[in-house]
This record gives sequence, structure tokens and C-alpha cells, in this order.
Amino acid sequence: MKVLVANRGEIAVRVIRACREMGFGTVAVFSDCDRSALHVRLADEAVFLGPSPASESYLRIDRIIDAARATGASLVHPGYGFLAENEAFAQACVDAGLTFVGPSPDVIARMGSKTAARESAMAAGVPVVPGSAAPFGEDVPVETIAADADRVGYPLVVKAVAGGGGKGMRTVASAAELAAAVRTARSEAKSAFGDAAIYLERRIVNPRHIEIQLLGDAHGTVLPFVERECSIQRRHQKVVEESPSIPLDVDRRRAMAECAAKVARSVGYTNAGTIEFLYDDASGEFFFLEMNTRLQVEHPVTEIVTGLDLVHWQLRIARGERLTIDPAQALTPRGHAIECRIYAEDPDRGFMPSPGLVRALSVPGGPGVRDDRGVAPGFEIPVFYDSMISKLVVWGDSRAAAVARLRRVIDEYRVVGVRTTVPFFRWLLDQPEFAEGRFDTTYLDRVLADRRGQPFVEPNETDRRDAAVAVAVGAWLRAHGAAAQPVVRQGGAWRRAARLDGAR
Amino acid sequence: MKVLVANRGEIAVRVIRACREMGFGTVAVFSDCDRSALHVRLADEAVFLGPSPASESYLRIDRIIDAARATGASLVHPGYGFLAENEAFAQACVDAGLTFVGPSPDVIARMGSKTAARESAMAAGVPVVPGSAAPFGEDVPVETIAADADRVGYPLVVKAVAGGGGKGMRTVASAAELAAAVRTARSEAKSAFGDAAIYLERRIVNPRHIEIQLLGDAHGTVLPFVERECSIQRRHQKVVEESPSIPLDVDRRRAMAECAAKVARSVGYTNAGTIEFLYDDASGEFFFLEMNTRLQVEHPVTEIVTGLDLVHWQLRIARGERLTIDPAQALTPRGHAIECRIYAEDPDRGFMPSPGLVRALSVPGGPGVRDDRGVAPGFEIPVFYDSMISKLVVWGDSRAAAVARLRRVIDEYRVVGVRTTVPFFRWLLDQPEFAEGRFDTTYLDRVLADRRGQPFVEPNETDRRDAAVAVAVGAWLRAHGAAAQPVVRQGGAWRRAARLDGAR
Amino acid sequence: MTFEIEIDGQVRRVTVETAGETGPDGGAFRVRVDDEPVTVAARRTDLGLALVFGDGRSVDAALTPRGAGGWFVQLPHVGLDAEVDGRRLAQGRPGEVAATGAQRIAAPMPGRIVRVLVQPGEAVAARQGLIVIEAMKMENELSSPRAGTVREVAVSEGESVEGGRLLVVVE
Amino acid sequence: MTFEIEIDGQVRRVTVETAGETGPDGGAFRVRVDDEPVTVAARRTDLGLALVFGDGRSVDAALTPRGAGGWFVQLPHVGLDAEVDGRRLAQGRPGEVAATGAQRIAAPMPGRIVRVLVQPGEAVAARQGLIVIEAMKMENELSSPRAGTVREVAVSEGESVEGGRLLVVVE
Repeated sequence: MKVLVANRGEIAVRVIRACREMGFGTVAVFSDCDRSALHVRLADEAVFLGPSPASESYLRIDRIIDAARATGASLVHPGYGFLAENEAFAQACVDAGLTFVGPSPDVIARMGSKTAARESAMAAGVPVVPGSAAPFGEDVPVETIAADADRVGYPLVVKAVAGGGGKGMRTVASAAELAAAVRTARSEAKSAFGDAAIYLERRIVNPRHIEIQLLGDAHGTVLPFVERECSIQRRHQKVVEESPSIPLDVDRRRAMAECAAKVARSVGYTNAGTIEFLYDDASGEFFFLEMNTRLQVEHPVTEIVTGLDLVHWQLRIARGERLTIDPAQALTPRGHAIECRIYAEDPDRGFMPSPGLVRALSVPGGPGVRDDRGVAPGFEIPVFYDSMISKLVVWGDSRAAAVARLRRVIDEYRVVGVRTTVPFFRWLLDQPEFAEGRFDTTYLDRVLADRRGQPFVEPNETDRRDAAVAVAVGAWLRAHGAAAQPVVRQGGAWRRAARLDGAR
Repeated sequence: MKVLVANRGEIAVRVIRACREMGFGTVAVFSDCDRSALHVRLADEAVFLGPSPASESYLRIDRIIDAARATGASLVHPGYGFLAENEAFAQACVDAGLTFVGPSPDVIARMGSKTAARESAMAAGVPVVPGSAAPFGEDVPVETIAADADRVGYPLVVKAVAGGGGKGMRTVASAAELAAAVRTARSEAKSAFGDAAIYLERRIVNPRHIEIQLLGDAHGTVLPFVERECSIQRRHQKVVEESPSIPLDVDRRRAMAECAAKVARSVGYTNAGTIEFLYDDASGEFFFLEMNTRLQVEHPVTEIVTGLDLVHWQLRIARGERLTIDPAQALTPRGHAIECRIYAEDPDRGFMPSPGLVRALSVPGGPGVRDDRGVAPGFEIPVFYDSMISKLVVWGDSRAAAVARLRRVIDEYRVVGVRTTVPFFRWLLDQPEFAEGRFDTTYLDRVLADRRGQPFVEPNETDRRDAAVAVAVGAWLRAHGAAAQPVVRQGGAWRRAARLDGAR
Repeated sequence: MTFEIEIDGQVRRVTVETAGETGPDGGAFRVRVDDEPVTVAARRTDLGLALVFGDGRSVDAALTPRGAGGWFVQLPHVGLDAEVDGRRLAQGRPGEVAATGAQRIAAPMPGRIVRVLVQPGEAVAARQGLIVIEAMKMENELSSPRAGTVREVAVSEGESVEGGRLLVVVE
Repeated sequence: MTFEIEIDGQVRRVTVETAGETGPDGGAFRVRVDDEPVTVAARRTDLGLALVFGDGRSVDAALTPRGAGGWFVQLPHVGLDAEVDGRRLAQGRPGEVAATGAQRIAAPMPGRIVRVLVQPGEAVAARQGLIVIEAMKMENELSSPRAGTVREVAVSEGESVEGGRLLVVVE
């Protein structure tokens, strides 16, 4: 049995690993700039899709189906992003006689539409955030939208119907800002998803983002997991995720899990999915936000605290197996897990992407560390996709222990050659609000704004002197025949061998 | 507060990590060939001890004490091996006003003598393997020993009193072999420990090696942990360790744990220690074998299945803290953990050490993997110490799941430039005896003898063709200006920069 | 050997001489930083140099040459740019704040100019948005490092730019 | 270009030509191994070369040059020694078994000869011990790769030897 992984980067690697553990053959797909990517190297087979832009490679349904046919793969795992929530792709797999590892195309379509998903939640009797009854197409005049806005009430959020990951999303404090927000949201949604449709949603003030992982099998069983908290967000992008959440007690956990399961059951949900809620610390209320009909980036924290392997189960469910997990195990966290998304972004420059060549990479080891990376040393992080290098996840027997471990682990994590978000995490770990769990989805944007671009880690005089010494000694060594050094790595090794062979 | 780590390699790295997580400063010590070793790089401070031979560096008590004084360290962690079970070192620490992270010197001395340890076990009412009442010094004639051997009975094992790790140890099937065995055991013991004293012990036929981890605090509490099984041994050297063991049920586990705790309590044991038992599958009997008065190489498997951090507790106990661990947690494994010791040894040549330059290192990641390595890419594995590269530990919710994961992980583990025991583990994983847990301490030596040196992994025709293609393309690239390649790593980077600077 | 090394806009004279056995992979050195002497043992690593100073301090430094005397130094907890002998950092790395003088805002990476938010001569506050550039599928707003006046706008909307390309000058 | 590549005592003629855009970091190649053609896309990696063959097979190969045409190739599951153009493997790597011919047993690493267990002219069985060498604090017994007669013993007890030094010849 062979699985084609229709993705790249760390999630493709993650899925390939699960397949290997289950004894399945693996087929990777890749674009021009991913020819030496880790997911290609770890797969049994690899098929070239096309040029680097996603639209010509990882988004080419036809070519991915062809690749599956050519290699005789029988399952297709979409990962997250790219085509993971594209019902046309799921349908194309079905039509080609392939098993799509995810829910059915119609469920993807239904829950993919934020408004339809809201209706499903309401129908299931789950509380939702007040918002537009129906989406607004590209041509709907701002006046119409403004009228609906008055009904929904300010502050509100303009959201792209096809949206995700914070793209095509704008917060509006008052009527005055609405027109501009609608314009930018539409343009961003248009360019990101090819669909400018938007809708409005009341903005719950200072909520936490708490979500419930689900698994559903083909036999009607839907299993909810212990919650994840993803309140540390920058511009609606999750930055840190953890499980369990800070505020939920056992009863609230069970209540939220039951709500999530109700929604999933009501739409006949199968495979892995996540239902996101906004949680109001003050009242303890929570509201259905949206459903993601795929594996989440942050799934490892759930795996670590429950000891269950979600990707294994995705594949088993896709093959028609029954869920045999003890519901108590899925709902009972052991210790605490925290995930940091390590991006090739320069936190000291507004988190601007800083792609480039990863010259060396030193990954932390030891107890309580899980490293889900998609990059190997020597790989050039492409400008064409999101710039995630790795998901660094730690476990501790308490949240405090996990935070202490994270501090150790972050110091060990070395990505040489490119700037990463590591310094930002080092800073975040020292914030009392983070250590004490006193934050909501607005926390990070607020403090970032207050910092007005101040560097997260400021070198002190000792650092500058150390750096000067390192550079001086480096320059000295170079001047004194570094070229003659006993070579250590491939690049060097070849050159030296060349010398020995007299080939130069 | 500062901790000096009187060791090198992976265990020094392990201890440094624990210190960082607890907020302690760290002081590494190093010999000539370890100047760029990972433990030196990860420590806050590092002190040079002397030339590479251990006798001139890592075994120099005086210099280590001086290093602690010079850096103001207040605790000394010995790791395992080197001075870890040397009571003179523990005493020297005490005399210097330093806290030795381990039991008291007299307990080390007592349990370090295998015969005294046996007496302690007998006194505590714990069953021991029949053997010599007292050790035989260097000058005791073989005839005297032979007489004792007849009393103990054949088959028996000749063991060095100061021994450990299989050194100075010989199995004797009949009286005829005794003299030779005594000679080699004495010479090996002499050279390895500077003490040729030996003793005899009945050889339990085909036993399993099962051991109990212990923690004892300074307030009289001794806590036993779920057992580890270390029956996969080559020449009495542990190769694979796991927890829990295959045969023990809950009652036997409790019984063995209670015996271990009894021995430890009877000698007023403090800090981390392990009591090893021989377990007879047929009868379910177990016999006290020996006690190790230090952290074991294989401690991670216990940490993984219990979720408890043994090194953290070593440090907390050394500072006088009370053990607050729930005994049930320590005795109740969650899932199954397996550790493989990755050595720079060539399994296809009798596991001959193959030290050398690690040109590149690719460590597996993803779920259920713990990598405790002591080596970074570019490091030259010295010939002076044991050649361990890393301890690779996997976790699964069952032993079968752990084995399946280990198969995936072993394939991902790439150590470039030196031969390692990885091919051996790949072979071992495919043996039905291993998969089904049907083995004892004699298993590995028996099958290795039967294989008569046959390679563990034989390349097939496809492998040879692939290798030929790789080499040919490599040679082609070299001939076509590999030197001009966009450089990836330090060695290369400098050379390229040199070019840019016109420095060459 | 003596080098002039600029870090964070400050130039240091650094003299390096061997102190005992050294080779291309490192050794023991006597280093003077602005006439302050330190001894350091340095060894090549996969990341750069493992430094152990005379006082025992261990620093695992990563070094990335940027060509023409530029180095990117990554200490375990912070990264710094350094320039050896001469070529000064243009105006510090783009985005770095100098109290006074012209601020040249350059494109941090290849991308497309989505919106130009300011005009030449316009007064801007610190952190005020100047340019929106789309890169890696995200719209990123480049803002003014400090309060001042827009002296120059070097690009127009819709234009594609290389990394490092000058976009706006604020003074 | 054509290479003669010896692996496991078998010599192959391997011809490499580019098939499309290639650079120093790799590209597409048409390779003939003993006149059997394969196409392969090869890219440099931190380990060696990432190969994707025409039939889609992906092989992550690690390459270590041993100097003078020797290479150590590590495929994900097995390592092989290769010799390019000429210099043959002495008698295969020490410890490797050839059915016939003299077996040269060499020191696998630096160490001290603790015991010599055989004399020249003595008949030995396969796996019979020849030499005990102490290295890395362990006594390791080198045994005969096959049955035969000891033709030569090149070292004596107590002697320290370099890695690769010839110890015993069995034929």
C-alpha cells in the first residue's frame, strides 16, 4: 500500500514518518525549488510537479492525480494548506479511485464556507458569534455591508469566506473604519484565495482561542480530544500553541468537547478535524468560530499529552478502520505541551520573511523535546511558500516545567545563516503574562505595538565583544590557510578530495 | 548556583540540559581532544583538564576539584563511568566543601565492592546468586579458586571485584576453562581498574537482565521505579534497553521493586542508583546481581514511561529536597520505551571501534523520538574513550508500536563518515526473537556466533548500482567545478568568502 | 594581525596573535579588543567557532560570511552583523534605527509593491506605515523607523523589487 | 565522462552525461551503468546527493571521499566502499571475506597488540582468533575471515600499531 503526500515541508515529512511506521510506501511530490527538500529525500518515490510557484506545482490537482496514478499510490494525504481544504481536490481523488485522507468533498465544502459552518453549528445548538447571515460578494456595495455591520454591532471583524490563517481578515473598531477594512480584506482575499467574498462577525473583546481536535470514523463514531489553546497570535496567525489550555477545568473541557462533537456528528464528519472556539475568560462562555477540515499545524501538542498518534489514525480511518481509542484517554492530558513555530522571519523587522540558505542547523535534543522540521542544513528556504523551518514542541509534567524546558531548548536551537523567530520566543518566555498564562488573542499584537519595533534581544557590550573576537579569530584562521583545514562536510570534503586527486 | 559536570559526551550534555532547565549555571571540563566537544559548547563555562588519555584528564580528581574551586561551582555531577563510582572522588568533593551528586563515599565503597554488595543484599533478605564468600586477590593461586569454583558449581562467571560494563568478566563452562578465564579476567581487570581482585558467581542459565531504578532522599525515603530490561547484551555489554520488561507482571514488578528498595534502605542509600537482577523466565525467580551507585546509561527509558526526570531529581536530592513523587507514578509505565546505543563501531567487523570524523549527522525527528547525543557534525570521535555517538530512544503506546517506530527512526538516522552500529540494529529489528521479546542475556552472543561474521545488512544489486551512480555523478560534479558551488557549510563558506575577498 | 571590526555602528581595533599551538582548525590566541587583552581558545565547529575565554566563559559562536568583509555572527541568544576592515554598514542594516541622519528603507526581500502610503515631503511619525510589500503570499507593511520627513520614494505601486532595493528615504 | 567504479570487487563502467540544465549543485543526468541507461536527477545535500531516478525512486545518498579515488557511500540502509578509476581495493576492506587467495588482516584502528594467538605455518579455522588488540580500553580479538594457513605474522605482542597496519596474512 502506497500513500502520496500532496504537500511539502514539515507536514509532508510528518506524514511520511507515520506511513513508514505503519509500513506504507510513500510518494512525495515536489516543485523546482524543492528538488533537494527533506520530504523528497525521506520518501520512497518522488514526482516532479512543476515550477516553484504553488499555482504551478502544489496547487496543480491534475498533476498530483497523475503522480498518484503513475506511482500506483492508493491513498492521498493532503497535509494542511495548499489543497487540504479544497473540495475539488478531494473530489478529483474520489473520481480517480484514490482514497483522500480527510472528510468527504461535500463536508469540506460545507465546513469550508464559514457562513455554512456557522449555520451547521447553530443547527447543532452550539453557540456562535453574532455575524452576517449571508456572505457579501465582490460587487456588494459598502453601504449594504455597513447596514449589516450596524446590526452585528461594533467592534467587528471582516473575514474572507474562503479565508484562513488570518488572510483577508480585518478588525474594525467603528463605522468609520469599515470601508477601508472591507477594501483591503477583499483585495487580500482575492489574491490569496481567488475569492473576494467576505462576511462580518462581532468581535468578542479579548477572547482566548481554544480549539477541540476531533477524529471521526466511517462508522459514525466521533471522538473529541482535550483542547488546545492558541491565544498567542500575531495578526490572527498562531505563534504558540499549547495543550491543555490555561482556563478550562474538567467540566468546561467536557462541555466544549461535547459541543464540538455535536457539530461534527451533525455533518457526518470523518477523519481529523478541529473546531475553533472563542473563549471569554470573564464569563466562561465559548462561541463556535470555525471548523478546519484537516490536520492542524499544532496537532503535535495533542499527540504529546494524550499519547495518541493523530496521523496514524487519519490513515487507519481512511482505510475504514473503527476508532478504538478510549474516550477518556483522548480527553485526559498528561502533563503540558507547548509548540513554537520557528519561522525564517526577522522578528526585529516586523517579522518580515527572511528566506535564504540554512548553512547549519543544530536541533535541541534530550528529554521532552519533539522537533518537526521540514528543512535540512544546506537547504535554501524558498520565497514561494510560508517560511516555516520547524515546529519545536516541548513537554513538561506541568506548564511551568514545560516553559522552563522551552527556555533551555530555545537556547540550544541554532539556525545558522538566516534570521528566525527564535529571539522572539526567547523574549516571550520572559514575559510574566506568558509565564502566568494571562493572555488572550489580542495580547501579542498589543505588546508588539507598544514595543514600537524595539529589538527582542538586544546585544550587550559582552555580546558585541564576543562577536568581535569570533570574527577576528575567524578572519585570522581564514588568512592562515583555513583552506587546508581537515574538512568536515560534504562541500569541503569534495574540494579536499579534489586536491588529493590532483584534479585541481 | 553552579554545577560542575565531571564527565564528557552525551551524559555531560544530558546533565547540562537538566541544569539549564533548573536555572543552574554549568561548568564543563574537557581534555585535549574534546576542545570542541558538544558538552563544552553547551556549558556556560569550561575548564581544560589535560591530555586526552582519561588518566590525565577525566580521571584526575585533583584537577576536577581545582576546576570546581576556580569556577565557584558548588555541586559536582559525575555522570556515569570515569569517576562516577569512585569513593575517593566523592570524598574529595566532600572534603573540598562541594556537594557530590550521588550517594555518600562509604555507600559507594560498600556497594562498589560486588562481594560487600552481595552481603548487603543477603542481609536485607534479598535472594542472591550463589558465589564466592570473599574476593580473591592478585596472588591467590588458581588451585584455591578452583576449590571455591567446585563449591559454587559450574557453569560460573569469573568477575572483577572492581568490574563493570563486562570488563574483567569471563564465563566458565567447566573446570578445564577456569585457569585461562581467571588469567584474562585478572589482566583485563588490572588494566581497566588497576585492581586484579576477582570472585566467582554461579551462572544462572539463560536469565534475563532486569533492573530497578531507585531514588533515595536525605530524609530516609527510597523510591523504586518500574523495571528496565537490558537482556540484549553483547559480551555482557548492554546494547538495547527497554521499559517495561517483557515478562514482569504487576505483582512481580512490585515484588522486585520492594526487594530493591529494601537493599537500598538497608545501606542508607541516597540519590539515584540501580539494582540489577537476574530473572529466570522459567521459575519467575530473580536474584540480586549488583548495584550501580550512579545514573545509568539507560535512564531515559525510565524517564519516558514514567514522565519523571531523574537528573532533575538527582540535583534536587543533592540539595536536600524531599522526594515528593507519587510512588504509583514511578511504578506505572505509560506505553513502552526502547533505547539503542549508537556506537562508532563496525558491526560487520566484530563491533570493532571505528572512530573518526563525523562529516555530517542527521538525527531523526517527529513523534516519539528522544535523541541523547554527545557528538555534533564535524567532531572527531576520539580513540581514547568509549565510542558512543548517541542514545536513540523511541516511545510507543505498546512495545509493538515502539518497535515499528524504531524501524522508521533507524532508517532516518544518518551518521556520515564513520561506520556505526545502526546496521546491526536494523538487523536486530527484523529478528522474530526481538520482535516477540523471546530473548535472554545469552541471546545476542549466541546468534552472533552462529552468523560467523556474516554482514548484518548485505547490499543487493540495486544498492550497488545506486552507489555506483551516486559516486559517478559525484565525480562528475567535482570535475565540473564543485568548487564553485554555492557553499553550504562553514568549511566551504570560509573558502568561498576568502575567494570573494580575494584573500587567495 | 589587526582588524577593524564594526558592530552596531561602533568600530573596534582587534589584534589577534597566537598563544601556543594553533592550526587551521583553531588553537589558543591572545586577542586585544581596543587594547583590552583577552586570551581565548578557539576551535572550528559545524556552526562556526567554539570559544573558551581565559576566564572560562564558553561561547558557541556561529559565523556566516556575507562576502566582502561582512559577517553574520550568531551567539546562542543573539545575532549581530559585523564588518571587517573598511566597508561600513550602509546605514546599519535596513530597519535599524539611527537617532539622526537619513534612514534608507530597503526591500528586505524580493516582492511586489502593493501600496505606497506616503509622498515625498510628507511628515511621518515613528512606526507610521510607508510601503506595503507583498512577499511570500503575505502583505507586509514597512514602517518608518523614526519620525521625520519623506525625502524620497524610489518605487511605485505594482512594481516588483529585488531584496535590498531602496524604497524610501526618511530624514 | 566515463568512470570505472569498483564496488564489492566488481568493476562497472559508468558513463555520465547531462540531460538538461545542470550546475555544480546538481541537475539532470543520463547515466549508463554497464551499458544499461538510467536517468537521474541529482542534487547536493548536507549528506551527499539526493537522487531521484527516472522511475521515481528517491535515494538519499551520503558520500564521503576517502582520497585517491576512494569513496564511502552510505545509502539509508547500507554502506558501501567504492573505488573510482584504477586503484583497486587491496583485498576488499580488511575483514571482508574472499573465497580464495591471501587474506590480509590489518589493524582496524590504532592500538596495542595484547596477544598474538597464532604462529606462521599454523592452520586456522574460519573465525579462529589471530590477534588480540587493545583499543579504546577494550580488548578486541581479530579472527580469521576463513579457514587457511597463517602465512605471515607481521607484529609482536606489546607493539603499538597504526590503523591499517598489516598484522597477519592467512592463505
